[in-house]
Amino acid sequence: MIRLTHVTKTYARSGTALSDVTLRVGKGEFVFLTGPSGAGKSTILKLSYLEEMPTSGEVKVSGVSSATASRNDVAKLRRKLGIVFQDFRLLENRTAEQNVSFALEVIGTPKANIPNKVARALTQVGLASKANALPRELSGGEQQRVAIARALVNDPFLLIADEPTGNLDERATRGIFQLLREINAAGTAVVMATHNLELVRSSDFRTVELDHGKIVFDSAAEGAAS
Amino acid sequence: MIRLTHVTKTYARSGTALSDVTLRVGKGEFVFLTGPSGAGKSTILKLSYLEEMPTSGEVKVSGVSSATASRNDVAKLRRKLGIVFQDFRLLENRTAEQNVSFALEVIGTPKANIPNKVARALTQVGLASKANALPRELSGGEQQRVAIARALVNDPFLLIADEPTGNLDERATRGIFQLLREINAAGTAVVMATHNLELVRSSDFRTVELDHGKIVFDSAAEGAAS
Amino acid sequence: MSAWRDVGRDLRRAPVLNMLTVTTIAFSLFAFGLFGLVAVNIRAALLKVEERVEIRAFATEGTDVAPIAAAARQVQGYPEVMSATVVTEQQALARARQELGEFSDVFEEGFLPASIDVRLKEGHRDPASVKAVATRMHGFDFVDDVRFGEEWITQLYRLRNIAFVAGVALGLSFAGVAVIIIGATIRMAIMARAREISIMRLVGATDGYIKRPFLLEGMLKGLLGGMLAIAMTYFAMKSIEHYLHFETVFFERRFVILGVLAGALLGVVGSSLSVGRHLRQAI
Amino acid sequence: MSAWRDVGRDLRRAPVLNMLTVTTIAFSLFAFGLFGLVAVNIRAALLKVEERVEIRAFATEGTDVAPIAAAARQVQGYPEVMSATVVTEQQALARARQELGEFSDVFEEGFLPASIDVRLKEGHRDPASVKAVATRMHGFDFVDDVRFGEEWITQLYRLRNIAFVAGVALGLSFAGVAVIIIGATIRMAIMARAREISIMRLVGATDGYIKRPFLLEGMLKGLLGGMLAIAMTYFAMKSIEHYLHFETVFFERRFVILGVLAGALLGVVGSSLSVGRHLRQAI
Ligand SMILES: Nc1ncnc2c1ncn2[C@@H]1O[C@H](COP(=O)(O)OP(=O)(O)OP(=O)(O)O)[C@@H](O)[C@H]1O
Ligand SMILES: Nc1ncnc2c1ncn2[C@@H]1O[C@H](COP(=O)(O)OP(=O)(O)OP(=O)(O)O)[C@@H](O)[C@H]1O
Ligand SMILES: [Mg+2]
Ligand SMILES: [Mg+2]
Repeated sequence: MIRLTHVTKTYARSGTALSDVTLRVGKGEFVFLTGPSGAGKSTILKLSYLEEMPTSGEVKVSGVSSATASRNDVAKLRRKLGIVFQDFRLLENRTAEQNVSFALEVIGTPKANIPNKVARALTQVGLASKANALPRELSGGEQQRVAIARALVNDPFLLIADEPTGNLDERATRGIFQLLREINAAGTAVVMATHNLELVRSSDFRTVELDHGKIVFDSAAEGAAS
Repeated sequence: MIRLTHVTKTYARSGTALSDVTLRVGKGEFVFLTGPSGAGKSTILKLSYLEEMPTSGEVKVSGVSSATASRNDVAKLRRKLGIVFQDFRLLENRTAEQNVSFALEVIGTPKANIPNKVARALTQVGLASKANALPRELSGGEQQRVAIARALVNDPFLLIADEPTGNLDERATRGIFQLLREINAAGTAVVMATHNLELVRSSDFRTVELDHGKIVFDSAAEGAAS
Repeated sequence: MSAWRDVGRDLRRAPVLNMLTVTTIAFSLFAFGLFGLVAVNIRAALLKVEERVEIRAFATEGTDVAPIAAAARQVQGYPEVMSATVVTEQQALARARQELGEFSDVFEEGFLPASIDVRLKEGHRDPASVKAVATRMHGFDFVDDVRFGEEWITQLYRLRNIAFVAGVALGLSFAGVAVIIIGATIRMAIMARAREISIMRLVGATDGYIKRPFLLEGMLKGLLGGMLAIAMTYFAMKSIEHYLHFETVFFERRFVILGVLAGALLGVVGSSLSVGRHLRQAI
Repeated sequence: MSAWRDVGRDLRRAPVLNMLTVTTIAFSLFAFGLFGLVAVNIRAALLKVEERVEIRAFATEGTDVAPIAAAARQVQGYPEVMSATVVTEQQALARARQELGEFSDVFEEGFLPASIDVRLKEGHRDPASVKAVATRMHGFDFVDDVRFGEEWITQLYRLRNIAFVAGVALGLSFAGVAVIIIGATIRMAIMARAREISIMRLVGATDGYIKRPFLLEGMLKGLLGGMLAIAMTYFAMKSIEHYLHFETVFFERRFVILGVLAGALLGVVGSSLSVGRHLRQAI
């Protein structure tokens, strides 16, 4: 599904964000990415949906390789992904509903099916009542949930979520986590960067911990029982 | 310091965000604002720095009343406040350092004093090494800490922080909380909206809980021992 | 259609920018139109003048009318020739008297020669053809002299050629300027929507999908600008006619339509270039 | 200074938008400049023509020179009069002969009247003054007729008045258009920085602080546009001179400086209006 092979990512202005990271995420897996601020979690996720390209090494997602992908390959890959960005990235001039339906329009979903799917996704994140609000008319947590709904609506085979509960209270966090588990149970692989260690501890999903651009712990690795 | 008197805030498009809230925050107090997503925490904070005006009732901050304040009064008030926005609101085209020093330039701090103060604030939030990075070159948590540094740098007499640790890991969160405590101990009043109940429980500061635009719990109120 | 909705939203959002775009397109095409109008009118004037291109072969004094008439019939058979008329000595005198009015007494003696007056068909009035016909007519025995104002015809054609070349050159440079201006204004619209475009890319939109509303927008503005330009050109012509008492010709209907379509094309090309450049830069 | 740094950043960030602004300012002022140039040249031409305004009082045939000379001295004393010259019958004849050249035989008999030729001082060549002087000269006994081309002077002054009024009207409307265009482009720059402005407000910046870089920017662009306009006007004049063999006058130095300053002023006013409007809308 996702395969990072000896990936190093260096930014011209701030040095190395990831150094020699090798990571493999299998089909249908649920993986937590943890680690302190600036460890490289978002960088791994950005590489996975090819927003960033590795400085060296190779990233391969669902058969699309960072070494050979064309602009069109990347667009096609992203249509099959669901992405929750750390900074939401909602379209400012569209309502919650339009932000979600937009993701379906882009991938050419038949017009007739869109309203139902959108309504379902908004209900799943508990935002049915805010369908017609613009992002600036939503609270921080509400915006975050619109971002989650948009990532889920196209039934992705891989969900990439960067800190999807940072602005949510405990109950909403549990609700969203429950939702992600259900989606995962239905076959979607989930990679989720989070600071919420309680969440990580409350389940026994695979956990990958980063620090200073290196993997310092992987619960799936041999001898990780300690 | 802050006095909300029978404040109701109604948004044309989404109804009532706050209804008949009366709240008083004293000099040098430390107050947690909690409550579920959409409860009205950010709305109370926006009213406190007069980004929003109450639909009815009065907001009075440091002698500036929502009923009579001119544009200039508002500008002058804000110079004495420190504000951490839930969505950071950093200037995209300025480095971390410039974003912080900018807050000092605006209030007319003598040029010679600015670099020192900026360096100190960035060090306090653990970002001295990222001084020259633009916001888009920073991780989510790093951006959040720049926002905190900007709020602290002008030695405000009131610090308003909206979910200032949402993107921070546990250690960084504790560090920032420690910093806020020190600042509070030095005399600055702090009002902080947060979802991190652990943080709230770990201290015995006053806690105000909101739900559906109403104050449902205030640890400083009589009979709140339960 | 989502693309149309986007266009509507965008047009409403930045009315000033959009007015500026339409106006610049209109002015570019207006400049183009004004030049075209000058060209069209020069052409019309040339056509009128050309009609008067005439070759006169004068007969030696005293030649009989019969051979002249025979020669005229022969000349009439030349492919370039529209008409070949015989003017006898008497007719030449009468014509001169009429043209000169009160001074007619001078011609009492009748010493004007007979001539064959030849008019050429359209498309054969260029200096080369005229000269060729004149040379052939020199071949008749009785012909004393052939006159056709060589200098004058050459000048006329040089003017026409200059007008043509200047027209193409100016037209192309104006079109270039228009594309650049359109590109610049669309670029501003794109910069204002840069964040939106990058989000679209991130949820999987192809370049084509992203481009579509911008192209539509460019086309709409181009159409509007083109129509405005036509209107402005028309009123400019009317006021020239009115104030300078100068009779003018306007474009034919199909050229008007072509002008508006040219506006649309400019809009699409300008948009396409600047969206393309933006997309190649990002991600 | 932070305001200057902001301006630098802004100018580098949107080169297209900025070029467009400078160009529109330049073109507005160029149009203004061209019109001004026409006005200046009409004025120069008028001055030359005016110098020729002349009143001629013709004496009855056979009048002695003595009273005519006395009258001329008296006329010379009028405040409006620059010079009053006596032209005797002989001189009139000689002048006519010289002017008419070969046809001079016709005047053999010498029947031209003597006259007093009067030129007026600058500032007294308007129809009213000319008429007043002419009327007074009619008062002399020996004066048979006074000629001064009333029609012609009136026409000249009407032309001058029209030129003046048209100049002011067109000048003001061009300035208005320039302010609007500058305002529009600055508004775009503001929209592109709307987020930045709102953040500035939130950390306590006053309106003045926020406005400063925009005003500076407007001023800079206006200065640049003004200089460009001057250059364009100068070259336009030079090429008119070259191609139309038409002698022209350029603006005096102080008007050139005034033009550039006017550009700066337009820039500042345009910016100020649109920033002000934006600030009043927000928060
Ligand atoms: N575009 C960029 N240019 C330069 N440096 C960057 C860029 N993006 C990230 N970095 C740097 O790379 C490092 C890793 O960033 P990343 O966003 O992956 O951290 P993270 O683990 O997601 O942190 P957080 O928990 O705070 O979101 C950081 O030090 C950051 O400053
Ligand atoms: N500008 C606005 N226009 C319309 N409705 C708004 C606006 N801002 C906030 N609201 C609504 O007001 C309610 C309270 O919002 P507020 O931002 O105060 O919530 P919050 O307690 O800060 O939530 P969170 O924890 O998610 O940040 C929400 O339902 C929100 O949708
Ligand atoms: Mg991150
Ligand atoms: Mg909030």
